[in-house]
Amino acid sequence: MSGLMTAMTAVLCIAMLVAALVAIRVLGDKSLPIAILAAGLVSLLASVLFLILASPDVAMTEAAIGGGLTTFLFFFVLARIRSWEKGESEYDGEKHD
Amino acid sequence: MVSAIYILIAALGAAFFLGFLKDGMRATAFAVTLAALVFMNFVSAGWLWSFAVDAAAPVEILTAGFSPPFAINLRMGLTEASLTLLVSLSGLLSALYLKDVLLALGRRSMAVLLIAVMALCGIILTRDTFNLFVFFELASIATAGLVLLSEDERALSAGFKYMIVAQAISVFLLIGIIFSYHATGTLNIDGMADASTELKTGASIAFFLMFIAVVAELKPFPANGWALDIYESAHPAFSAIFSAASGAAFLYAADKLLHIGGAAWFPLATGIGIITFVAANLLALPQSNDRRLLGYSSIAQTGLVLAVLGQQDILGDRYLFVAGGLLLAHSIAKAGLYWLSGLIAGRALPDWAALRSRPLLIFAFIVFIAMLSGLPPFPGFYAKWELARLLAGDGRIALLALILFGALLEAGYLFRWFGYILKREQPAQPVVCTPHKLAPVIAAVAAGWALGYLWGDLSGHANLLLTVPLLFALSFLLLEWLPAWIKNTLAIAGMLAFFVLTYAEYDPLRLIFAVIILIGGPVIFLASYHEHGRRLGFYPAAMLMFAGLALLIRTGDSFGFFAAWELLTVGSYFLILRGKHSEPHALSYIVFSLGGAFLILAGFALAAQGAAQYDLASLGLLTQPLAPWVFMLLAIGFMTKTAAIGLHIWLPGAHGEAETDVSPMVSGILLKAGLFGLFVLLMSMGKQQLYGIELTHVLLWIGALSALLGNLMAIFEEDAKRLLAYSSIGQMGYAVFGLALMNHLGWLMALMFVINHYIYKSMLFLSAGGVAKRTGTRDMYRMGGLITLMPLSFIATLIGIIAVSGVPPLSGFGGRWIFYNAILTSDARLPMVVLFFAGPIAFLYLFRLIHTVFLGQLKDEHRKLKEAPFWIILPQMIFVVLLLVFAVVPGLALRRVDIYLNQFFPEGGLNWAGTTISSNYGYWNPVAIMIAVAVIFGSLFAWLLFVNRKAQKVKQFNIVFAGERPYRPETTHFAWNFFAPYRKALGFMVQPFVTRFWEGLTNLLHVAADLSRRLYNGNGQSYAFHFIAFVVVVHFLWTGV
Amino acid sequence: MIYIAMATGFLLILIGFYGALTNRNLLRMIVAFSIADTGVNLVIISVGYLPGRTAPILDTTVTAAAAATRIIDPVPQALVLTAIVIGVGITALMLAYALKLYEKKRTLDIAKFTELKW
Amino acid sequence: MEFDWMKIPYALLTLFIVVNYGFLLNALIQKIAARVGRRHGIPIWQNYVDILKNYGLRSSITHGAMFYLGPVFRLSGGVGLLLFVPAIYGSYMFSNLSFAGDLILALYFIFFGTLGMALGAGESGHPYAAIGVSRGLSQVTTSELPLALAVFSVALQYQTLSVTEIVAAQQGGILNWTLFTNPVAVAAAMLSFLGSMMRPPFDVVLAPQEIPIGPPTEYHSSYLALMQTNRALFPVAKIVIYMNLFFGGASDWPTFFLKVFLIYLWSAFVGVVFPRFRVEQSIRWFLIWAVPLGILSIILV
Amino acid sequence: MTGKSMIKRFLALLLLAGIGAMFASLLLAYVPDTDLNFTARYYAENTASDIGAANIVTAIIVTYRGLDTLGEVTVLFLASGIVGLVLSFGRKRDSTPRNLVPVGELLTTASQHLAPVIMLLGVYVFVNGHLTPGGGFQGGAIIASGMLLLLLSDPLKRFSHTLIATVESFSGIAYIALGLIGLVLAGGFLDSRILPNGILGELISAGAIPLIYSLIGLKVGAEFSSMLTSLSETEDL
Repeated sequence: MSGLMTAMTAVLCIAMLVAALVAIRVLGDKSLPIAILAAGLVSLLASVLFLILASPDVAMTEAAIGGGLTTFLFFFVLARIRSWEKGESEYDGEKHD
Repeated sequence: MVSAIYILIAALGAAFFLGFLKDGMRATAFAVTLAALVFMNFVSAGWLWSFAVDAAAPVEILTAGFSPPFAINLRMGLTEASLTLLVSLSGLLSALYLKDVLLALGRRSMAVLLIAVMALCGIILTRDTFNLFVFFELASIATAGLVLLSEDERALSAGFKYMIVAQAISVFLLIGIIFSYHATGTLNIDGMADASTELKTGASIAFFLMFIAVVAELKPFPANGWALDIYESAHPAFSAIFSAASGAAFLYAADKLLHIGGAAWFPLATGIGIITFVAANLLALPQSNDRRLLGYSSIAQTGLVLAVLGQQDILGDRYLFVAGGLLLAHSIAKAGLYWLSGLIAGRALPDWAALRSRPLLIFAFIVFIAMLSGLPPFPGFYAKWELARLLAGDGRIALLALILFGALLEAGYLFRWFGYILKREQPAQPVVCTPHKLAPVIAAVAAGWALGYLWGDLSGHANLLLTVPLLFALSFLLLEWLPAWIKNTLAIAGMLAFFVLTYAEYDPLRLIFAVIILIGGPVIFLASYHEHGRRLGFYPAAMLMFAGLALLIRTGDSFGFFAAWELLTVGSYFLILRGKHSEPHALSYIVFSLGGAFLILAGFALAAQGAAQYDLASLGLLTQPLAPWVFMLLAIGFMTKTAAIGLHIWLPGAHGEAETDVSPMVSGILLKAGLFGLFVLLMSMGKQQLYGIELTHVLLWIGALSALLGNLMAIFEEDAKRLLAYSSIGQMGYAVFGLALMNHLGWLMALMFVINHYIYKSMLFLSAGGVAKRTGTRDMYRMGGLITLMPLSFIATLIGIIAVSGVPPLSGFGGRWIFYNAILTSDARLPMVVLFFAGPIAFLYLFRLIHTVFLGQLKDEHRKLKEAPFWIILPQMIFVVLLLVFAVVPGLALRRVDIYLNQFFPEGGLNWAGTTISSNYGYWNPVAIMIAVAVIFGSLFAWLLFVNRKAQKVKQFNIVFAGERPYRPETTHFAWNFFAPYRKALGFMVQPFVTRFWEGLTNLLHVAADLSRRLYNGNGQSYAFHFIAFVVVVHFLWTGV
Repeated sequence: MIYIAMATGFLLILIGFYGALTNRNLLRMIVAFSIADTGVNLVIISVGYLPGRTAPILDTTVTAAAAATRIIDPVPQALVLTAIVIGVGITALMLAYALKLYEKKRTLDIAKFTELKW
Repeated sequence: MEFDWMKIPYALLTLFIVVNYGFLLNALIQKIAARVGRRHGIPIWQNYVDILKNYGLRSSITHGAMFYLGPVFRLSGGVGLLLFVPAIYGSYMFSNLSFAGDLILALYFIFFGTLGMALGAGESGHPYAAIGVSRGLSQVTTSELPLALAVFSVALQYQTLSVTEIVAAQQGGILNWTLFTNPVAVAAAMLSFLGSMMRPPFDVVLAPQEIPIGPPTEYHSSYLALMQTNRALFPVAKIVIYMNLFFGGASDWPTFFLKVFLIYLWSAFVGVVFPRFRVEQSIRWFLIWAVPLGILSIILV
Repeated sequence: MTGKSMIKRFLALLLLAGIGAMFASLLLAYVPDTDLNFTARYYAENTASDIGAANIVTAIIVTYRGLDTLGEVTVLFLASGIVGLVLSFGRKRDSTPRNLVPVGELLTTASQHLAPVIMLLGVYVFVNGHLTPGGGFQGGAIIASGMLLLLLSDPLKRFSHTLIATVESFSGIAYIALGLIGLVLAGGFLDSRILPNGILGELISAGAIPLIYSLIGLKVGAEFSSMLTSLSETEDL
């Protein structure tokens, strides 16, 4: 039981770290929506981890707010910016390095 | 008593309630906001009253009905009550100030403001670490929101930068809190403090993270770029809150954390604080934007208080007095200044010249910068004194030195700014003055004075605001509406009355100073009658200086002495600044003077060794190894006022550019304060040795070099008043020399110089001032031949220069005679040689003064000039009489002092038999000399008159001029660069090395500041870097140490 | 297990910081900070975890009397709940700022918002 | 030493003797200098002729009050200087008014005339006068310095500032003179002496060639007569101080005349040998040669 | 990648190594408790009798540490208010017309039917907060996601700001009022024991917790909705 849990924890953790690295463009140069999704994924995975750590309240909150609402907020803003820029891809400062 | 929780509830309830109001009901919403704030003030004030007046015990407020640590508790005590009052009051006043903006932006902005104030109160009240975090977040979010009240669009990016850093801060704070919880099993601050053994070790990373996060909100150097951007771009009313209220709340949070961590963490707080204080003040030097400058100053002051938090182990029961004094002075002043900045249209510092149209606001500005600089009678002054005393008492000298250095930098840029206000061109846009914006400023001023009184009361020393001279000086503020001649009469009457009332209290030495100040002052004030109108600002400043002088000679303890010293410094600064082109000179005056004052402060603090009361007389009880250091600090401090060489560069400009009647005051009277200090010092401490060097011997050299170089510089000066100013440096050099001789006659000579210098320098300055007033210039080569037009001024100058040069029969000779007798017993031969050289040089500049102004060729444009105004001539004539009297009967003043000095030097006094004055070496009969000279002179003169009784005055150009007659006075008046050969031979000695040294030092500071402030490159990401680097480096240093 | 979770939490914080320090795009910085926030939450929960115990909810299996020996520390959970909500508030606020900054300058590059400096 | 009324006629007598001696001495020295230059020189009574002529002239012009006062100051300075110093040691008759003050008084009174002269010249409005004053004052600051140092050295040596006591200490043989007991001080003083005698190489102040007689440019007739009187009186008064301080003083008039003559001759001697310095040169000369000697004398005492 | 950004990355790594070292020592020094500390034990032992809530976390959030929660709600209130302020900051009327993404029929219909259900779910979550995992925050977030769905289906739909604001204010004030009642009737501000504790495990139990948590849920839902609408319809502000 506990061995299984540990293994699951380890897998989850590795997945979270990978997703996080994707989100900050260390692993691959992903576009902003992917990054946002990756960050959302980190939250979702974290909420699973919280369940394992016997914290159902936190897990629910993290899933609903960290994973869900926050991601939506990002996309709202992104959509607004996209609608302004009309094809110019200036929003990504990094591209002008 | 209304429970303190209502402070939070009222704000929150009102904020939530605002949502019910329709968008159109903005006025109602504003009223609700104000009402809530008023209520918060009411509650806080009520508690403050009950703690301060009724001495109630602190109250715990339990929430949720459970006791801590299981539920969150709040605490209301004296500190909390004062801080919540500070926070809610600045919130209320800022809300009032923001009326237009809030009405324009609607209820949401009001809600944010309310919550901001609530959150700050929460930070102050709560006793739970995590609750502290919640309020922290509220405060920082509200800050980010309130930045937007500004019309400046750059505020947006400033807010974002802040949030980046705030995010990083909250990460550290949370990690720190949870691990501290793990270590102690509680979130309660007091619980942690009781339970923690681990956190108290100084090695606890958990506590470190928690603490550094709180400290980061205090904008420590260099992780504070975001704060500066906020200060620069935010609405000034918000900056007022941000500086005054946020700073106070976060500082108290840091204090709470230190309560947990205990003494092991104090050095960390002090270290970060003091570095921030010095660095921020340094970086402020090259600032040109007013709000950013104030931001730097805010950061610096917060750093100072943080440093003080780390010193609570030695501050003991004075901790609140010191930290509170500094904090409140800073908060009120900074809030006031930010509110003021909202009234000014331009953002460059010189734009503040707009204030000139509003004397009341100038007064407010003065009050604020005085509070920030820690000048009496404001709380910062008392706090600074206590702090210095306790730091020095515990041997924390380096910290004290850094604090004083930083404070000097700060005073430097603040007073520079004040100079701009009075002297720069007024911008086209006037000050915007609406009642709701004016009220907060005035409230801040009132609060400043009230706290000044309170702190004076709590100080354990005499309350400065209850001293008669200071009250008298301040009363002139209320009399400003009267015409100048009435105020002048009041001033003269007041000073004379004070002298009469206190006459009996002086010993002979002090009596001489008292006479010069309280009788001599009014004589010079006679000259002030020539000014018409109201002469705004003159009398408060002048009377402040005289109040300081009067207090100085009357006080017996070090505190009173230092307070008086600061008062006279400030008063004289304002006086000097009144001169037309005196801006830079007044600045260097105040910087040197405050620097000197800080040395004096350090000296007294060191001497007191922690004792709360310290008599000046106890200086004599000091022993090695402390005594010589105290001696040195005090001596250098006093010599900034006597303008000893090396510390003299402020004097020529300051005295030269001052107004006609101000120059004699600051030269004839003010300089004596430094001499008085040296008298007191040498009387009690005597000779001191440092590393085998006799310090009085060093003083001898300083005196001699001052005399020589002061005189040398005077002869190359084209400006009449500056020439006299340089001459003062030389004269003070003689006096310092005399004191440093440490024998009976040396001191008598110094006193002789005190008296003589007062008389003849006042007279010469008045004469030169009168001439400058008539001719419109002070350049001597532009004058000439004025003897016929201004005979009385000429006579004053003639008598004056004969006296200065020491030629018999006038009183200057007496000084020289005592000098020669005094040095006969001294072994210091080389400095004597220097002084010998200085003597004849005086002839050069004196002759030049009288020749190029009064003799030679009259200029065409001056042909219709009149004699100087009556009121300027009158005191000169009084001085002429005085000089003659003093020349004939010097015993009048000196005899009692001679006897008095016997207690210090029983040997070597003078004999006063009949009219002859004799010493062990020689003798001198002033009456006989005067009669002999007068008879010889008179008979020759009579004879010549008889012989040439028919002589007619010839025309101006009727001179033998190689067969031709010149017709232009300009080409015939040999005046400019009068001593050209002398310059060729000895000009190298007056190379402005000292000026270059100080200029170089200033430039170095400015350049260093200008380079290092580029650290703040405006990039929010860099600021995040700074913050994280700050955490890492501090941790590294901390654990490394 | 608990160390793994805690280490992951710390690593997430570091990754988040790294992302915030190296990405100049405002939105990416915000994303990075939200990852760091998640990491913090994970660390806090790990600190409250006691191996082999259950969630702090009383029911028929975990009675009030036995709770003290059966449940994990509820306090960190309560704190994390608060922290999450505060975090989303700040994220929303930063997003609004980013949006507005973009509207002003048509760029999301943080290095372009340096009018205020020195 | 107290005042009594008899001192006044006695002082006047001293004054009379010294003035006459001064006239003769001036002419004599001038004649010697001329002879050295292979010229014939002036008759020995020439000064009397000049003085009488100038006193006889009535001036009808003046440049103003200070112009008037210039010569008065000048001569008062000379007379005062002479009278404040005892002329003949041990003689009550010729102790003059020395009860009024000591050495310091004499030293400072030297400047009384200088200052007055400078003022009077300034009032004349003539630029050459001002230039002369500028030069004179510049030079005097450094040329008087060695004297002051030497005087102080002597005062230290004898531990008194009273001239009479200093002379008294030198009695009893030539080897008791300061000249031998403190030769360095005397050397410094004698160099300084050169500077104050208005003779070459330090006479650029009066500048007989380039500028018509410097400060007194505008003076004539009785004004000039007063100054000529002073020019006879003042050097002798000054030399009296030197004589008293360094050369044992004089206890009778013949010694007085001889010593004064010899001291005066020293400056004349140097004057005929050396060319003239410019002011800055003379300032440097005094600082480099005379002042160090003075300092040395003070340190050695 | 330019050299400058290389340096930046290197510096960032260097600094984070420093932070990492601090974290590592925290981690290495960390020893899990074997027993609850005294605070936690108090909650475990006394929640049932004190408060009557089965979910101890809820008891802590709503009652024991109620002030935190009030602050937390205020954070959201503040954030939503400021989001509105920010987006109206320095506004010039240069309205760029929005590119409307055409919304599918399916989404529109689904959301219209789903939204009420989702909201109901939210209400369920916060009403049962004292019994089961979940509570006001989670429920509020769920309500907000219902709003979100409606927003997605009709981007131009005007939500009544007045309504949202009224709900916001009402729930906030009611929350404070309940807290005040606690202050007056029970042990202190935000004391939930103003109603009988009831029987552990029943819906109507745990004093005022269900009531308070419901208000929190409403408030949180309103705040999130307000933020979402603000972010989506800036032009109309």
